[in-house]
Amino acid sequence: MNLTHCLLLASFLFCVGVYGLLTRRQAVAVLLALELMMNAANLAFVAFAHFRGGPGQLFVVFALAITVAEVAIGLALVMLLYRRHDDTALDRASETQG
Amino acid sequence: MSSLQSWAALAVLVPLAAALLCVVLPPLRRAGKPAAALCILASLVATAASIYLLTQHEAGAVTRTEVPWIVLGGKALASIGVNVDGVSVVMLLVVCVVALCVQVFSLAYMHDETPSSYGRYFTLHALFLFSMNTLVVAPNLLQLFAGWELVGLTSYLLIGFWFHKPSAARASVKAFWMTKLADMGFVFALLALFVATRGFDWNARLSTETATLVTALLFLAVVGKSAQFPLHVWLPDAMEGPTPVSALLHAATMVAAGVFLIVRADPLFAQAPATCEVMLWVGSITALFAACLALVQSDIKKVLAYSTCSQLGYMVAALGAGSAFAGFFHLGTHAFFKALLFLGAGSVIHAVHSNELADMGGLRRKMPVTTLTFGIGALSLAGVPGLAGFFSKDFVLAQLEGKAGWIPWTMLMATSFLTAFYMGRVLIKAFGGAESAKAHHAHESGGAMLLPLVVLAVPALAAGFLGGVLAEWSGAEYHVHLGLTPVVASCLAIAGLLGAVMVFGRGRAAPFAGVLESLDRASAVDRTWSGLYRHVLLGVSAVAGFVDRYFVDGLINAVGYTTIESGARVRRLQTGRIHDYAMAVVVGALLIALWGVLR
Amino acid sequence: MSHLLAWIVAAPAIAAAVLLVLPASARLPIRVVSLIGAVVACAGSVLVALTYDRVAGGMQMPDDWALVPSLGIHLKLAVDGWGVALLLLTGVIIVTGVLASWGVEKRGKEFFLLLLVLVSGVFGVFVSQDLFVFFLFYEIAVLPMYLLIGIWGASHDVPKRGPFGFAWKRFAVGGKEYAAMKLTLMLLVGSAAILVAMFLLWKEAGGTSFDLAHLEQTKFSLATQNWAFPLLWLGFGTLAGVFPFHTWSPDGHASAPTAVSMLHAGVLMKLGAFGVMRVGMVLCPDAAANWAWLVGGVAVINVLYGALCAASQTDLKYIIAYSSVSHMGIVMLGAATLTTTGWNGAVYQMFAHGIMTGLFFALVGLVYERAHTRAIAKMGGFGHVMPAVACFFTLACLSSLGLPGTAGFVAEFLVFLGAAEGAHSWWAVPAVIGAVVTAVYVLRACKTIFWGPPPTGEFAHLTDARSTEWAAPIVLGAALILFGFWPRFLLDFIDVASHTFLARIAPFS
Amino acid sequence: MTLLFVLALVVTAIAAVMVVAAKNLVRAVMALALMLLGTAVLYALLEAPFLAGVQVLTYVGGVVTLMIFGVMVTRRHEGANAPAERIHGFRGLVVAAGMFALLAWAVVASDLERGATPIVKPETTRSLATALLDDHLVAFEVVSLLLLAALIGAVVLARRRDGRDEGSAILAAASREAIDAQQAPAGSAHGGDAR
Repeated sequence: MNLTHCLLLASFLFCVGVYGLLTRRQAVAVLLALELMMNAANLAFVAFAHFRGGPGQLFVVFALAITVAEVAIGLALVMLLYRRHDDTALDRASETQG
Repeated sequence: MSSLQSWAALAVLVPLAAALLCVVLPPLRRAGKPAAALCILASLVATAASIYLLTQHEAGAVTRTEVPWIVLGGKALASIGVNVDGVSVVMLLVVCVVALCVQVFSLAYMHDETPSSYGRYFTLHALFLFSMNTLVVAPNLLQLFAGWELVGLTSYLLIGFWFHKPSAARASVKAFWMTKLADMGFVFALLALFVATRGFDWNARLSTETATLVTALLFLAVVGKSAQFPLHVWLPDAMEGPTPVSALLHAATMVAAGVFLIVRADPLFAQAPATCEVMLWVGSITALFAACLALVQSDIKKVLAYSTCSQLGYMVAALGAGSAFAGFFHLGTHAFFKALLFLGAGSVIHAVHSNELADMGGLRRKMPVTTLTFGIGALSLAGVPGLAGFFSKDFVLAQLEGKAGWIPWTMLMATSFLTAFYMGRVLIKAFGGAESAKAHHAHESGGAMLLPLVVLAVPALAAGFLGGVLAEWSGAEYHVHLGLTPVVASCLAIAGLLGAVMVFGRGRAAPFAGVLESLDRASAVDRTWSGLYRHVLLGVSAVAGFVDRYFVDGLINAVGYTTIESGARVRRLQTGRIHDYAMAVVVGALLIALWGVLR
Repeated sequence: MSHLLAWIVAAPAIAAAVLLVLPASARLPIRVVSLIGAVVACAGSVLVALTYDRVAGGMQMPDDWALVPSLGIHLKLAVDGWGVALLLLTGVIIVTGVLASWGVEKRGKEFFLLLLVLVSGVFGVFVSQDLFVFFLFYEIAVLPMYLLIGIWGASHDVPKRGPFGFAWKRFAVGGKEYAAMKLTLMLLVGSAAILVAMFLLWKEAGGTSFDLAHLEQTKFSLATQNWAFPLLWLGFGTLAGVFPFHTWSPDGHASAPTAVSMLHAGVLMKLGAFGVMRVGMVLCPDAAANWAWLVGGVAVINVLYGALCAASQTDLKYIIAYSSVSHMGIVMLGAATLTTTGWNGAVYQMFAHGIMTGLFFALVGLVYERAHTRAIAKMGGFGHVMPAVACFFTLACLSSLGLPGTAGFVAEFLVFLGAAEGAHSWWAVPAVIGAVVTAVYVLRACKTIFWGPPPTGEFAHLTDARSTEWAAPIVLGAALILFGFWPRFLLDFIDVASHTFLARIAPFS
Repeated sequence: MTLLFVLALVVTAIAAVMVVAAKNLVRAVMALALMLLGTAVLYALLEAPFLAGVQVLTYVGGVVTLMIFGVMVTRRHEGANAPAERIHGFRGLVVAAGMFALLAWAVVASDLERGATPIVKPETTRSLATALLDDHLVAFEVVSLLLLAALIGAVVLARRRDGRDEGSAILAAASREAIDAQQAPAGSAHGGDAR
């Protein structure tokens, strides 16, 4: 159990989140992927705090708050998306097409 | 400014005042007769001034006053003013007298015009007199050029006086363009003179090749204005204008401006023998060429037009031979009898209502005075001994005999024979022989038309004897001697006349008329000029127009088009779908990271 | 009278402000207010001409208001010899322009408003001595053109031909909107070049002040000058119709309404040439001397090429627009000779050509309003129905071909003399040939339109000029003759200024 | 100790993959919950007990339930399985793999273990609390403001203008669906809506 392992796990989680972000059609699935990425970041923070000291954990606290706020707003937008398109598929909402 | 200059200035400014008054007060011009009266009054004043100048002028005196016209950095770059010397005084008199006679003649000749165009006619005449006088009394070549162009303008306006006739419109524009093309030479001459001497004075001492350059360019302008060989095609077409205009401008004064320029700028021409040589040949060729063509013209005015061309060739040849006075003397006498001939022709045309010689015939019984005056003019032109033409033409030939080679001499001798021959033809066709239908009910013209004829007949008869006085004034030597040339010339003149009587008396055509007629109809020179204009100039301009509209402008449009088109394509990148944007963000981050790592 | 220059610049702007208040339906008050604005400005410029001390010369009647002291931008107004001549020109053209557009029906209020704003910009340029304010007024003068041509213009179709035909898909070439757009875009590209050069010079001069006098004192390094001068030449040159960038002018003038093309061809193109000489050549003397061969060479192309293009046009307004390009070439040629004669000729040609083109476009406007066509092939014999217009048109033709006795001759002859005595005296040859070609196309147009048998059919009842339409021909025609017979009225002003400016360049040329 | 660490690590990884790969949205959310629990265990192992607790409370408790609500409310008539299709599958994989390769290479190449001095004063909850409440009190208050703003924002965004509540929309959708079933019994209309 050392710093490298934790960081490897964090980057794995992050990349899985990126994969989810790029490939999922449903808005909620994308939010999940985002959640995943945020957690990866927090994990890295904690790992550094543990193995190298420093205020890592403090960051995580704030990060948590921000993530929660983001999810709340995200879901509100998903509700609007659903109400407008009767479906949460993201690629249907392309009104901003040039 | 001594009294002489003020009189000369008067002769220039009074016609200008009359013209400006008519322009500024349209009711005066539209009234017709009052405008005519004003202009004739102005001509009278000008003539009186010139006569007074003649009497006061003592030989050899040159008085010149100049007012700075353009001042740059304190120095007068160009100036205008008045220059009174032997040459300008005589020329002023000739111009004013002929102009006065023509204007009086026009009173009757143009009486069936509407009052407004009648007024316009006389306004233009006043403007012409002003321009010609400016040219005659010019103290430097720049003012002479200004007069030169203004005279070109009035010729353009007067040829196109009956502008409802498309042929008159074309003729006036053709005249202006050809003279403007030739005047390009005058401009270049002025530029060369200015670069060499920072001034426009004709007494400048120049190196021979600058002098040759300047004089050659000046001669180019003279070829245009005095209708010498290549550029003579506009003169016959200029006959579209009213006959008094042809008499004044295209016979006596305007076309003589070219010869006057050479006489005026004689100090320059003296320094350039090469140009004189060219002048000699061009003059002789024109004289002979024009005389041949005059022989076959059916329109009386065209005959006189070509005759003018031919006589101008005489004068240019005389100047080419180095004798300025010979050219000038012939210019003076020619102005009088050619104006007389044209006014005579005008009176005949007015009576017969047609220019064609075929419609005339046997007018001697119906129009005795016109016949007599026209006869005097014709004989004087032909060079019959005793008349003005004889003295001046033979003096030219005498000068030529000494200085130039024998070919120009023989050409001019042949021309004098041909001149007598075609004038004989005109006399017989118009006044001799049986009456044609139209000539039947012709009647003698009124007093107003006959008086000028008579007035002009006097100098046509007597001007020859004034040769001595004139020579003394302009400081040239002149003596009448009965050498070989005068005798041969007069015999040729008389032979020409008799030949005409024998040939045309019996109604037969001239021996080789057929060839000349086909030559005239072919009018190769005229066709080359119009070809040059239509195919070369308009062709090149059409190409330029196309290049500008579809290449240079096209390029700008293409730039505009590509901008809009590329904008449209880039716009398609914005798909509006979030995934594409997410992909762009991630890939971008990745690339930056890679760049950071690999750098 | 103090603040005279400020009054001249402000008068049209104030009139425009008053117009804002007036209701659109008040047809006559709108026109009267605009006329008052124009007349006040014109009277001011005449007063400037009278009170300007010719002997002293230099900058006179200074006014100075600090606008942005930190950057060194002052509204500094003063007039020199050139300014006097060009103020007079602008004053005359705006008064005759307003009178010529008395009959504008569509949205008269906005039309006069934009016209007055435009002309106050032009007045500003000729008197401002601060480079930044110079540029500000320059833009004010250029921008209203877009609306004036776009809304009140007249479009005509240009057949799709040539290798760049594909562009026709994207915009209707020849339409008034197209003309307005092209004109504005090309001039703005030019202004961009000017802006760059302006800041280049400002930076090199220590970045403390935009004052032209201050900029003149600083000795710019050759490198900066070799960058600034071409930019200034091409920037201002676009407005002056310099060869490759002149194509906006024919379309712009052909589509513009009468008064706008009078103002634009008559005055605005002089703005460009004035800019090149006053800012470009005076501030960068060495570069001006180095690049003189190029400026002159292009000017020669302008003269001959412009004349040839004009000779091939069938639309009357296009003929005159191309002739403006050709005559502006003569102005640039005079400037490129870097001799006092050449420079005086150039500025005098600005004045003479301004009057001449103003007269041309006023008359063309008259003919167009009556005959509703500009194709000269259809016209003929108009001299019978409108003799006065015919006379004035002939006078304008004669001045444009440089007949002695008209202002055109004095200007062109001075430029020819300048070219002949300058470094490249061969320039005079194509310039004079250009004048002859001008004689050809100008008189051909005159013959086709006014001469020939009386018109029948729709043109039979055409009428001559009426009430206010007499103003432009009479005033401009008289000016042409007056400044042709006695050029010293104007030339002494111009000469004083030319000497002071040229003294900076003389050692280099 | 390392055994627990490995176990937690594996569970978290697999759960993460499940979140992304699940066909059914609800299963994905459950996988997320599992992943969060795994992470909480890891926090505990890395002596961050407070965070582990907070993690469990906020995420597993709050966020996951919120997600479930999100999934349930925004489903028309797919029934329980709420399919989650995938698009650009291959491209996403390539980019993600590329990123993982880069990060992994960066972590391994920077050889963190060399010269790793053991930490002297372990981070305790007490020191975390003091840091939070006196050194960074301002930040703490700002975060609370942030949460309040998010709260109000979410409510305003999701408010229905037409007064009908969510439930009724679902009921209306369900009734419509029932009618469709009667009229077109053999209709294939399953899962994918007619695009």
